[in-house]
Formats: sequence, structure tokens, C-alpha cells
Amino acid sequence: MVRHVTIDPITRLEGHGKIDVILNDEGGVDHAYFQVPELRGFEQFLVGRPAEDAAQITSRICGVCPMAHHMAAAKAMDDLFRVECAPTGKLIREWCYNGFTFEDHALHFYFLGGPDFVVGPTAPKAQRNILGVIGEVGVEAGKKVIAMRREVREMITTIAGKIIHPVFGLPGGVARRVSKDEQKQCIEISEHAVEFGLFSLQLLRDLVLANKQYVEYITSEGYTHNTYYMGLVDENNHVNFYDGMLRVVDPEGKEFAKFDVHDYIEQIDEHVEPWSYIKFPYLKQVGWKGFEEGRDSGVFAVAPLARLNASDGMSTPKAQEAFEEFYDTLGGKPVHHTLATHWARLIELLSAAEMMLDIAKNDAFTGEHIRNIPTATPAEGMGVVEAPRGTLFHHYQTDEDGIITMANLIVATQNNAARIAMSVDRAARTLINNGQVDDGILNMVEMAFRAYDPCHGCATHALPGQMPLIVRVYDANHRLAQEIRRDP
Amino acid sequence: MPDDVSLPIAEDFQPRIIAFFCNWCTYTASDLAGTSRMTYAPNTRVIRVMCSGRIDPQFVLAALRKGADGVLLGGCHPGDCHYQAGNYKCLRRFRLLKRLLTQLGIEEERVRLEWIAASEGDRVQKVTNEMVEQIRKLGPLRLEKIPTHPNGEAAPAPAEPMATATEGAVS
Amino acid sequence: MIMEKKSPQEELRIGVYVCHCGANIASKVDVESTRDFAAKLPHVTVARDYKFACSDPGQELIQKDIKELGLNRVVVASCSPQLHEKTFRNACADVGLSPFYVQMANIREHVSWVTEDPELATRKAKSLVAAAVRRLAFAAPLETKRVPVHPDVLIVGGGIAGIHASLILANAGRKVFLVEREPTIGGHMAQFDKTFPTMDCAACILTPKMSDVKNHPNIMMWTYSEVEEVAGFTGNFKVTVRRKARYIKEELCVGCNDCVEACVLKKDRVQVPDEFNVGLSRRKAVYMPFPQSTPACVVIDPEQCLQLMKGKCAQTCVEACERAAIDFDQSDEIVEIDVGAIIIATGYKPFEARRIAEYGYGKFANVYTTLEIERLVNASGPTGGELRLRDGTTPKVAGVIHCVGSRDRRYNPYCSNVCCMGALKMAHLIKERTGAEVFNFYVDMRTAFKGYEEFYDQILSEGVQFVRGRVAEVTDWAMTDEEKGKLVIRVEDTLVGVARRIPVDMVVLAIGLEPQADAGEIQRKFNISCSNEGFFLERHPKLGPVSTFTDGIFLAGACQGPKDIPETVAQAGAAAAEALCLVDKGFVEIEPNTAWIDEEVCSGCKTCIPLCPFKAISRDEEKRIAVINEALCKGCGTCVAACPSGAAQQNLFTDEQIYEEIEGVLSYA
Amino acid sequence: MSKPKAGFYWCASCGGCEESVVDLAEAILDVVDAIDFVFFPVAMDFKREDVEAMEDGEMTVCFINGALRTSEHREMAELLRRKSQFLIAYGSCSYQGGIPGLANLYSRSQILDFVYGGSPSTANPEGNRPQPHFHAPEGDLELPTFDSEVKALDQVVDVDFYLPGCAPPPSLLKAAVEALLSGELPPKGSVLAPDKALCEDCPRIDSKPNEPLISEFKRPWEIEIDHEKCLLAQGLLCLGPATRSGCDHVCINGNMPCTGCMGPVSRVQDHGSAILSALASLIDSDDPQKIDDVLEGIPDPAGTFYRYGLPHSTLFAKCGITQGNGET
Repeated sequence: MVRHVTIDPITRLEGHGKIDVILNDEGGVDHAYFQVPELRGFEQFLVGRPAEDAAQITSRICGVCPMAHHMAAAKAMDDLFRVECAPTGKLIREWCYNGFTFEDHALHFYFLGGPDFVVGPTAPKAQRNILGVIGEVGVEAGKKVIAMRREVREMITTIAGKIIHPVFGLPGGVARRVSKDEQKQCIEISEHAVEFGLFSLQLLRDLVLANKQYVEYITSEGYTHNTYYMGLVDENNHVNFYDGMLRVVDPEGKEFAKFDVHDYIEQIDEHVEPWSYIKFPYLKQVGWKGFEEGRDSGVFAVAPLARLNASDGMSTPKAQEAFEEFYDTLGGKPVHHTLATHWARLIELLSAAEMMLDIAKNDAFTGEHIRNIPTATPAEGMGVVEAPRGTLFHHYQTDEDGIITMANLIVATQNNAARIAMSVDRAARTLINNGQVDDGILNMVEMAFRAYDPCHGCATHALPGQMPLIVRVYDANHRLAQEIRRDP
Repeated sequence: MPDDVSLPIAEDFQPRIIAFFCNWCTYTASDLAGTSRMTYAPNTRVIRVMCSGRIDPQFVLAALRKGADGVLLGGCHPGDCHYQAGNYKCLRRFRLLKRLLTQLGIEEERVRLEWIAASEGDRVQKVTNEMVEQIRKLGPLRLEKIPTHPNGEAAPAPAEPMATATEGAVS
Repeated sequence: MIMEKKSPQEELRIGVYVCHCGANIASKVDVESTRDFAAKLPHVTVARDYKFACSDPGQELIQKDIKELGLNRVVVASCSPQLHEKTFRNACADVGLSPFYVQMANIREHVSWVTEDPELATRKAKSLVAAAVRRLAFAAPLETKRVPVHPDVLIVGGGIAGIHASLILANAGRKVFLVEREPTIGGHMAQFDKTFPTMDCAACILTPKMSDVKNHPNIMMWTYSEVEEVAGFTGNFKVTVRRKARYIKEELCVGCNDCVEACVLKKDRVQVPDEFNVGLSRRKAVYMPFPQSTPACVVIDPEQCLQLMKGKCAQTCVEACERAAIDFDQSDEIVEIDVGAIIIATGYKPFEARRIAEYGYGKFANVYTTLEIERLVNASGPTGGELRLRDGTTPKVAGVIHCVGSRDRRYNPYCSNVCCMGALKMAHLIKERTGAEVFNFYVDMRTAFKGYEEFYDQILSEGVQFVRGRVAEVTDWAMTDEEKGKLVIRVEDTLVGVARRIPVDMVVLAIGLEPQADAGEIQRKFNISCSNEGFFLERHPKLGPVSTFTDGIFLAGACQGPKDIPETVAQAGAAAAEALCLVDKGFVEIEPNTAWIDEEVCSGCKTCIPLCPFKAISRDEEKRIAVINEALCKGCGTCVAACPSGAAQQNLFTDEQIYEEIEGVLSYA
Repeated sequence: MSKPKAGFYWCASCGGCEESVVDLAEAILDVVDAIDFVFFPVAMDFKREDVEAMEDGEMTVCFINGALRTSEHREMAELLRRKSQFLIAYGSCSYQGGIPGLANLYSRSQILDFVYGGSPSTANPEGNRPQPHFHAPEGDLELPTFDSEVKALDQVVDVDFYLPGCAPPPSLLKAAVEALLSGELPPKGSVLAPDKALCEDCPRIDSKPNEPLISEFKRPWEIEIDHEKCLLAQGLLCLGPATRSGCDHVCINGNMPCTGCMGPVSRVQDHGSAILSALASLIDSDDPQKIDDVLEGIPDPAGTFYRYGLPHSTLFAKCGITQGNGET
């Protein structure tokens, strides 16, 4: 009798995850454990480094969202050296940041999470990738995706120094000015980006929303959790990726808390489990009640779906329309269906594109004064941004020379860890019965967390490493009874 | 190579010290120590360079990596360099190298810079004996044993929370 | 990444020769086991030990192996390369092996002579041999560079050493610059009255040589001048000389001394002690050091001259000078000269007798130094040659104390070499001039050279009394009536074994010789070395007595150590010969240890450019990389160690060679 | 005829190296035409079994990025070594240990103590620590453990070529692939990038004085950084003089100094001490005190000079098949 199912490791996410499904004697799921098996200790070896290097060192936590870490650190540096970011510097940061959010969301939709929908969850494995997507949407559209990302990333490279591990962020602003010519290019690219955003949403409508089966997945119990949601919002409680206040809404969608990054310690604690390297953040004011949903459990979610749930809308018109369409279709706020995250992501993608355009058109974008030189003695600084995968906290303490003495990072996927664990458990319970385990089911289990676009590289500040999915089924005596591949 | 290819490191530990001496002052001084029959500890191995300015920090690290327990740099007194200023370049590098080594947890005494003039055979004797004694106290340099705090003092051997065979302190 | 090691093409055949150096090495280092160890090292074709590798048979042995065994590399484990590297390089070159395929392992100076434990000594020797063998793998057959030599010679110091050396070189047709800081040449010898052992008059033998110097067409005699700075290297020195303002037009002055007569500084107390007469007389602001001064030209002391100090003076001297030679507007002149060789003959400083308080010099009027007596007995001296006490009376009893400041741990541990003979000369002169009874107080009588012992005998026969014992004290505290008004010399007569008190009228201190006060400064300027007591260090006590560690710079006279006149003159001759053979050869062979830039690797980062003290590195704007001017490079290797690309390399000291050496010594430490 | 087979695997990497492949953009389609990717976890669902099933040397080339710290990394490295004719260390981590290699400055216990204890946001009253073996009520759970230190690839398996950069410039990847396809390969052990330091093609080299003496080191936030002038000449710690070029000096274009991700040129054994020597030699003082004052401007020599290469540094290098320290 099958007792123990291992999915190790999970593919097409940045980072390393592991799922253990343990069955009971009836073949039902006893518990599915979602494990993250690595740790790198960035926080430790940041100690002794000059504070300004944190922006470049922490970006190496994740090569997929280096900009998020770079920017969170840069904002923490502003705070640390008690210097306002120069307005032009802020615009330059924001253009790059929205550009990054845009292309990263595109990466996930078309390369990582998308295939499940665009190609189909049970499609042959050789097609469940970008090439499959291209096959589905046509080479022209495929090239369009690639070209779009290239354009944005090349532009960011020019402005930020590098796209993979940027260098431009400094306390008080950025290192490099934007020329008038570059501004023109930025405007052009931003315009393409907006079109691309609309194109992608249309693609979603045509290929996913039009497909009854997929919509069922999205709304099915297996992919639904009533939890708290957190995200950055601007002064109008609209979604903002770069800056703002942190807003938390309860499972009914009512504002539960709104706080400044400096209060994160009051709001968030990290719970430790002996079976995973990842720590599980929860709302301190509610408390840790285990992997439970509902308003009495401190478990909360971040990332696109959460950001939409935690906000009152988008700050840009086209995205706002999409926002409304989203909630109308799915029955109002908040939406608890994990798989709706993919849709939310495309709405953010469009919003990011629109913001890029606004910024690029701003005359101050090419200003001379890009950075304020700090004069204060550094001591402690915190910074927060909305990484594509959710809220990202950087917190540093230094000596008077600005040498780091303490670094604490709470990263996007980590904030989702508890909910991901629950999703996986729930998906497994729903999908696996009588010990019947097959690849299709397992991929759908995987979809449960892939929706979060989890980055365990980030989450554990660990060393991501990917392996094909293998399922090992153990009998009652833990002897390997059967090995299943996720083959068609 | 013969079988007795390396010093027994044991109760009577013989430190291995590589000395880079400049041709004009310090090397000559150690020749003078010889002609004056000043006996001193047999633990140094002198490598002659024309000027202390030729001493590349890479040599120092290589020596330590290859098994030296200490490295002694010798040059002409400030102002006396046969090449006018090579010894100052050596000094500049040494000051920075020191900072690096300290940060990496290598004890101060293991790398030393001395100005020794051609006539100071006795200083070669004194400095060598001194250094050998200091390093004898420190014991052999085991690079594997060096995890460090940024401030440089060696980290305490960690009580590993995760009991697995392979674990040890990081170095 | 791993550095690619360019291993030599041809198969290595290394011969290792372990030298016994008689017992010098063999008594500590087990040469046989070292030989056997070497024999087992990779690429070693043959390993031998030999009694004296540097001997002809030793060298022939090596040459034979090169020819018969086809050796292409040679390791000689013997003494310091400073000593015999050239010897073995030449030996190999003679049989067609590149001299730079020879590697020395210094197992004498660095091992056998400094190590107590034979077992550890052998260990050390082996590791040095191992290193030498490994290093050779990366040796290259370099070309020795030849650099033309400037034919002129600079001689620093116009004492008898400098004078003699100048004349030899000038007579050999070389142009000589003789730089003397005093207003006249002659040095200490000019102050002497007589010279031992022959007692011929110092002036009589010296002044002719002085005027020869003055008149020699090949000699530029620059008195009242000092070397400011020395740049360059053997064969091509650039020397900056400061010619101090004399305030006299040297070419016009004939030394008539009318100006001296005319100088307004009349009264003794406004005049200053006369240096030449060691303060026994006084001189005016304008003066001629002594009658035979060379050049015969007065000088004005700016510290004394009212005109120069206060800007107002009757300027009687100017009136007095018919040749209008006086020029108050003169100022120091800086001259730059190029020379191929330099001889340093800066002499010595007499021991300061005041330092030994118990001898009462400076406290008791009638305690003199030998130098003072020289002046007092000299016909042109302050008393016109009359030897009188300060009160004008003639001494009846005199005591001459030897070893004053010499062979005395409190002052100078060394023997000043000349004082014994000098003291005997004193005894003789005092007796001769005053008929006084003379006691000589000596520790050991050192009269080791030609005619010296005979001179000692002569003095003995003249009835001078010799008391063996170091004088404890000179005191005016009389214990008996006969001691009243006298100076009492307290001494233990070690021959008789009794303490004695000897009352005398005059005490003469035979003061020793010390390095010049500014010897350290000279050492720095010329980049040579000093021995511990501060005299300049010769390259080798036996084989290089007049050479220094800086090629092209030689030593003559007492600046290298206490010497009397005969020895000084001999050494001056030797130094002149060495300098002559350098400049006559016309070129110097430069050790080809110069640095070069690997164009393939240099990024043109400019790091090396400011590091070169010889401005040998510049940027090739075409290739946008650094280039080293080999002619200017002196081979210090500073740029090599600083190059962040490893593009700069130094011949004979490549990175590979040094890494091999490091691994070599550690492979068997 | 069949296309050459290739693999692209990540050990302990941040994913940036994968992104750098994606950044081939349109060119990636040509690459996919020319090469048959038989193992590429980030993009495709092929499995370890598929690799194990291959003949030894069946893959023409395999690119491995990321440093190595777990037994799993080592196993995969060894497996892929066996299965490929050419093994290429891809990216700074695989080449020299990379930024995660800075962890070698600390012991694992120091790391764990902070993460699960010291961190201000951690609530861990029970003092829980992740356990390699955990007995959950429903059954046993396993976590992999990892090595005491971070290693570079050539400290575990034999490496044919190195492709440096954090992340490697797509242009170099493209060139490498072309070289592999054409078979025109440099000697084994070569770094597939220009063998000259960054100053070579630095757009600011002409603004660097011919005598670039240093009287003060500045930290980038302390000054207005001139957009044209040599950064070293502005007092910023730029590792360009000691760091391999080939990165199109993107950081310099971003008006920030080079931090050395491309590693040293081939004649340099130890990147950190090479730049150390160059910079220190240029300090414009002979007075020990003044020299020290200038050096205060380099608060973190180890983290600065060995930012990407601590595990590969002369002092910290771990013995392996190839030691990057001239030990051959």
C-alpha cells in the first residue's frame, strides 16, 4: 500500500522545492509537506561588508528578480544614510523598476507558469515550455514576446548598468543620468510595452478564460484559500510596486492594517519548522495558528493576487479597467483562487507598462541632479518593495562607518510560504484518492504553487537548482514500491 | 622525491618560514650574519629578489598556501633603497596585505616586514629567532581551520546543529 | 585560472654540485646526503660533491660534465651568489652553456655558518638545492647588456687619499673632478708636522702633490664644494655639486693675504678659533687656512663677515685687494657633472677627547691632543714651532696616553690603528723640541708595519719611558708636594703590578679615529653601506677591499676604516686602479634582470608607469599599452610585482621562477 | 545528421546565468536550431534519468553554473562530467565560487544561529532548527545537508573551459557556442573571454592620468561621480585594471566601478592580491601613518578584492581536481 509520495524537485520555478505527500491507510492524503531544502546565509555574510555593497550583493540572491533586491537595498540605504532620494533619481529607479516588473511578469507568464494554461496542464512535457507556448501562439507572437523582453532589458542595461544584477542604486538616488535620446527610446519602448500588455491580456482571454476546463481549475476548491493579503499601496490605496504603505486586508477584504516599513517588526514574525529551511512569516497581531486559513490564522499571502486584493484599484486607466473586469468575472473582492494569480499578474504587467510610459514622458526624467549626497552618520535602515513575487523587506544595521553589523531579509516567496504549503496540501488532498497518483495529478499539485511563481532562490536566499519531477511512491514499510514520471 | 620529504610536525614543531630578501641590503646582511658566524634558527628559507619592491603579495599567499607557517619580507631601510623607492612600494602593499590577512583570520605575527641594512647581520639573527619563536607559539598554519568574523578573530569551532558526517567549520 | 607554465622545450639535464668549501660547509652540512638527495630530484642527471667547487679543478669538473654528460643546467650549492655566481657563470660560458643556466644555492652563508644543528642544517641545505633545481626549469639564456661608460671620474675628499687617487687617474689621462668641502685640499695630513716612521716633514711630501693637483690639466679641483645628489648607475652617474660661495673670485686671488691684514675684525674675541690650528689660534672673517693652502686663495666666512652678516662694514678688505677679487654678491653655484666612476675619500673625524672626562681635556689647560701638538710643533703653527705650555713655560715632564677613545667599550671597541705610532712620534717630537722627560702610557704596543718596530726601538733608545696600563685618570689633586701644580696621571703599571701616580706638566692624548659626523648622509647620497661603527662598508673584506656594494663606487682612505698614510695612499692607488679599469673598459655589462611587458597581456592600465623610479616605463599611445625602455630599467622588479595583469615580467626573476622556488623550498622544508 | 547535444545545468546559482541564456533573445532560436538541448531544467522537463541513460560523452558540451555546496551538486557535476565531452564552468560561481562564496568567511553554525535565532523578525521560542531527519506524525521527512564550504566547479570535477561573468555576457556565450560548433577551441583550461584586463577597452581609459597615483579612496555614495572620468582617478575602487574584459564594461557605462565579476586574466593566480598590489603600490605616500589613512578608504578588503572568488583564492582554495592556484 502506498504510503509516501515524494515530488523532488519541482521544476519551472526559480529555486528548489520539495513536496512529500504522505498517504493514510485508506490511500487518502494524511499530509502533504511542502519543503524548501536549502539555505545560503546572505544575511550572515553581509555582515562586515560596506552598506552600499548590499545593493549589489543581495541582488545575487536571485538572478531572476535581482532588481527587486537591488532596489529594496537601495531604499534601505536612503533610510540608512537618512537621505531623500533625489526626484530625478527616483524617476529613474521607478522606470527601471516597473520595466523590470513588466518583463519579469512576462517571463513568468510565457516561460514558467503560462505553459500550464497556454499549452495545457496535461500537454506533453516537451511542449510545456516556451517553445510549446510559441507553438501555441505562433512564432510571430513568440518572437514578439522575446523581442519585447529584449527591448526592455537592453534599455535597463543602459540605465542600470546591468540587467542581471544592476549597479546603479546608491543612497540618495542613482549613479547615472538619463540622456534625452535615451528618454526617447524609453518612451518608445514603454508604448510597445502597453500594447504588449493589452495583447497578453487578450491572449489570456482567448486561450484561458475561453476554456471552461481551465476556469474550473481556477475556481475549484483545490486552489482556494481564505487568508489575509498584503501589498504596497500608494496614497490612493492603488497598487504600487516601488513605494508606499503596506496594507493588509482580512479574508473578507476589509483593511486590517496599514503600516510603514519601519513597523514591519511589529506586524510580521517568522515561524520556524524543523522540516524546512524556509521560515514562515505570519501576522504578529493575529498570531501563528499553524497552517490554517480564516481570520484567526496569521497566515497571509503576497504577490499579484494579494496585491490586487489588498488595494482599491490600479493607478493607471487601462489596468484599472482590467482590474474591474477581473473582479466582476470572479465574483468580487477578495478573490481567494490561487490560480487567478496568473490573471492578476497580467493586469500588473499592463499597469507597469503604463507607469513606464508616464515616467518616461516626465521632463524631470532627464534631470541633472540624480542623487543627494548623504551627510548623516548611518545606523539603521529599512526598505521595502513589491517584488513580482510579493513584498520584499530589507533591514540593515551598520557601524558609524556604514559597515553592516546586521542584515535581515524577508523575501516575497517566504511571505507566501505558509499559504503555498497549504495550497499544496489542499491540492493533494483534493486530487489524490485511493493512493492513485499519476503525473497529471502531480503536475496539477505543482500548479498549486507554481501559480505563486515562487522563488525559493529568494525565499531561502538559497542556491536554486532544478531537477525533473520524479515521484517516488513508498509502501507502508517505506520501501520504494513504484516510480512515476510526469510523462504523457 | 625521497620519502623524508617533509618536516615532522609534532611535539618539536619546526615552523616553516619563507623569507623574501632584497639583494642589496637584507640578503647581504644575511650573508654578513654568515661570515660573522652568527648562528640562528634554521627555519627560514631565503628567496632572493633584487628589491623588496619585487615582492608580489601573490608570493606571500602562495607561500602560505604551499605550507609556510610564516613569511618574512626584508628590504633596505627607508631612504636606503638601492632602487630609490622600491621598499616604499613594498611597505604600501604590506600595509594593505596585513589588513586583508587579519580579516581572513591569519595571525599578525605570521607575515612580517623588516628593514635590515647590509651591515645589520645581527638583525637578521635577532628577527629570525624572534619570528621563529612567535610562530612556534602559534603552531602550524592550518588554512582549513580559518572561518572568520569580519573583525578577523578566528571563529569558535561551531557546535553543528545539524549532525551530519560531512559538516565542519567553513573555511 | 591556472597560470600556464611555459615549460622549456629541450629535455632538462641538470648537474648539481655540492661544495664542501673545505670544512666551512662540510663540517655542518652532510654534503654526501645532500648530494644523494639532489641526485634523486627530477631532471637531475648528475650530482656531485667537491672540496672546493670554485677552485680550477672544481670548475673543470663542472665543465667536463657539461661536455660529456650534455648538462644544460647547473646548480652550484656553495657560498653566496654575491661571491661566486660570476665565477661559475663564466666557467659554464667557457664551454658554451649560457651563464644564466647556472643557479647558486647559498648553503654556506645561509646554512653552515649560521646553523648549530647539523641535521637541521642538512635539511635546510637540501631544501635550498631543491628550490634551485626547480627554479632552473624556467631559466632563460639571456644576453648580457653592455652600456657605455662615461670616461670621467669623481673623487670626493681632498685629503691625501683623494689627492693621490686624483693624480694617478689624471696621469692616466682621465678627467677627474676632485671635490673638497674645505677651502683647501690637504686634509688632516696637512695639519701634521712630521710623519712616522721616517719623520719626514708632512708638508714637504704633501704640498708638492697638492700643487700638482692644482696645476694638472686633467683635474678639476673644486674646493669649498660638496656633493648634493647622486643619480644614475655605474658607468653613468649624474652628480650634482654645490660650489659654496667663497666671496672671492678664485681666478683673481693670488693669496697675498692683504685683505686678511685689512679685515676690520681686529680684536681676538671677535675673531673665531682657527680650524686649521684646531682652535689654538684665531682667524679673521677673511682668511687663508694655512700658508700652503691649495688653491692659494682666501675665503670669507659669512658667519663672521660684518658685510655679509649686517650688510655694513668699512670693507677695508676691498680697498686692500689690488686685484678686486672680493665679491660679496657671489652665491652658491650648483653644477651637474657626468662621471663613470666615483671614489669616496672623505676621511675621518678625530675622537672628541672631551668625552673622556677623567682625562681632563678642556678642563686642564695643559692636556692636549696629538693633533694640537702637531700644530704646536709645526713651524707654521700658532707658536711658530715653539712647544710651550699655555703659560708659556716649557714642559719638563710630559705624559702621552695611548688608545684614547679606542679599544674601549665605552667609546669605540676598535683599534684606531694609527695612534700607537702617532704617540711614539709625539714622544719623539716632545723630547726633540723640549728635552722633557716623556712617559708613554700604552695598553698594547702596535707597530706592525715596515719600519715601525724599528721606530719604536729608536724611541726607546731616546729614553722615553713606557708604562703599560690604561690610564685611570688625569688629576690636578696633589697628594705630595712634588705633585703640587702638576697634572698627576694615575695608572696601574701592569708590568710591575702597582698603581702609580706620575706628576707631569703636559698630557698628550693619542686620540683615535672615528667616522665623519655626516658619514650616514654620505652613505645615503651614494647608496653605499656602513659597517656597524659607521665606516663605509667594503664589498668584501679581502676580495673587494676598495669596492662597495654599489658598482662603480670605490673607497679610499680612512672613510673605510682607520688607516695611516702609507696604507691610505696604497688604498687610494687601488681605488684609482679599479676606477680606471672601469672607465677604460669603456662599457659595463649589466645583469640582464630587466623588466619587459608582454604585449599580449598588457591592458594599458597605466599602473606601472608612476612606480618606476627611473622613468623607464611609458605609454605607447599607438598600441595603447605600457613599454619599458630597457636601457633605463635597472631591474628592481617593482612594476612586475604591481602589474595587475601579470603583463610585466622580470628576467632572471620571473613569476614562474619565484613560484618554483617557493614550492621548491617548501617541498623539502 | 544529428545535431550536437548539449546540457545546461544549474548547481547553486541564483538563476541569473539562466537569464543570461534567455538574454540571447532571438539568437536563442538559432542556438536551438544548431544544438539539441537534451538537459535544461530551467526551460524543459527532462530528467536526471534521461542523463543517466546517456552514453558517456554523449553530450558534446555541458554548461554548469552555480557554486557547489551539496552532495547533490557534486553528484550532478560528476554525472554531467561523465556524459559530456566538454564541461564548461559557466558564470562566476561555477568559475570561482561567486558571491555565495563569501559565505566561506563564516561557519555554517554562525549562519544558522542568525537565521533561526538572531534575526529580529524570527519568532522561534522552541529554538527549532531544520533537521535533516524529522519524524513528523504522519511519517519521516528528509532535508539534504550541505558541505562545510562553497566550492567552484573545478574544485570538484575536471573542467575544460571557463565562461566568466556574473552573469556571463550573452555575447561570450554566443561566441563559445560558435567555437564549439566550429571545433576551433582554445587549449584546455582556457577562459573563454578576452585575456586582457578591462582598462584595455574601457571608454574612460584616456581620462586616466598616466601617473594614476592614489591619495584617497572614496566610497561611491560620498561623491558626485563624473560620467566621463576614469573611476579610479575619481578615487573609487575600480577593479578594472585587474579584471578580465569581455563584459562590454556595462558597469562602467552605468557609471559605477568594476567589482571584478569576470575574474583575473590568465597570468594572474590570485585575483584579490593582484589588484591589492596594484592599488597599494599607487598610494601616494611613503609614510606608514599616511598610507594607513588612505587604506581606511578600503573598509572591507576581503569582501572587495575577493567579491566573486573567495573559494578560488590562493588562500581559501580547496583542493580538487584542478586547483586554481598554479598547483598542477
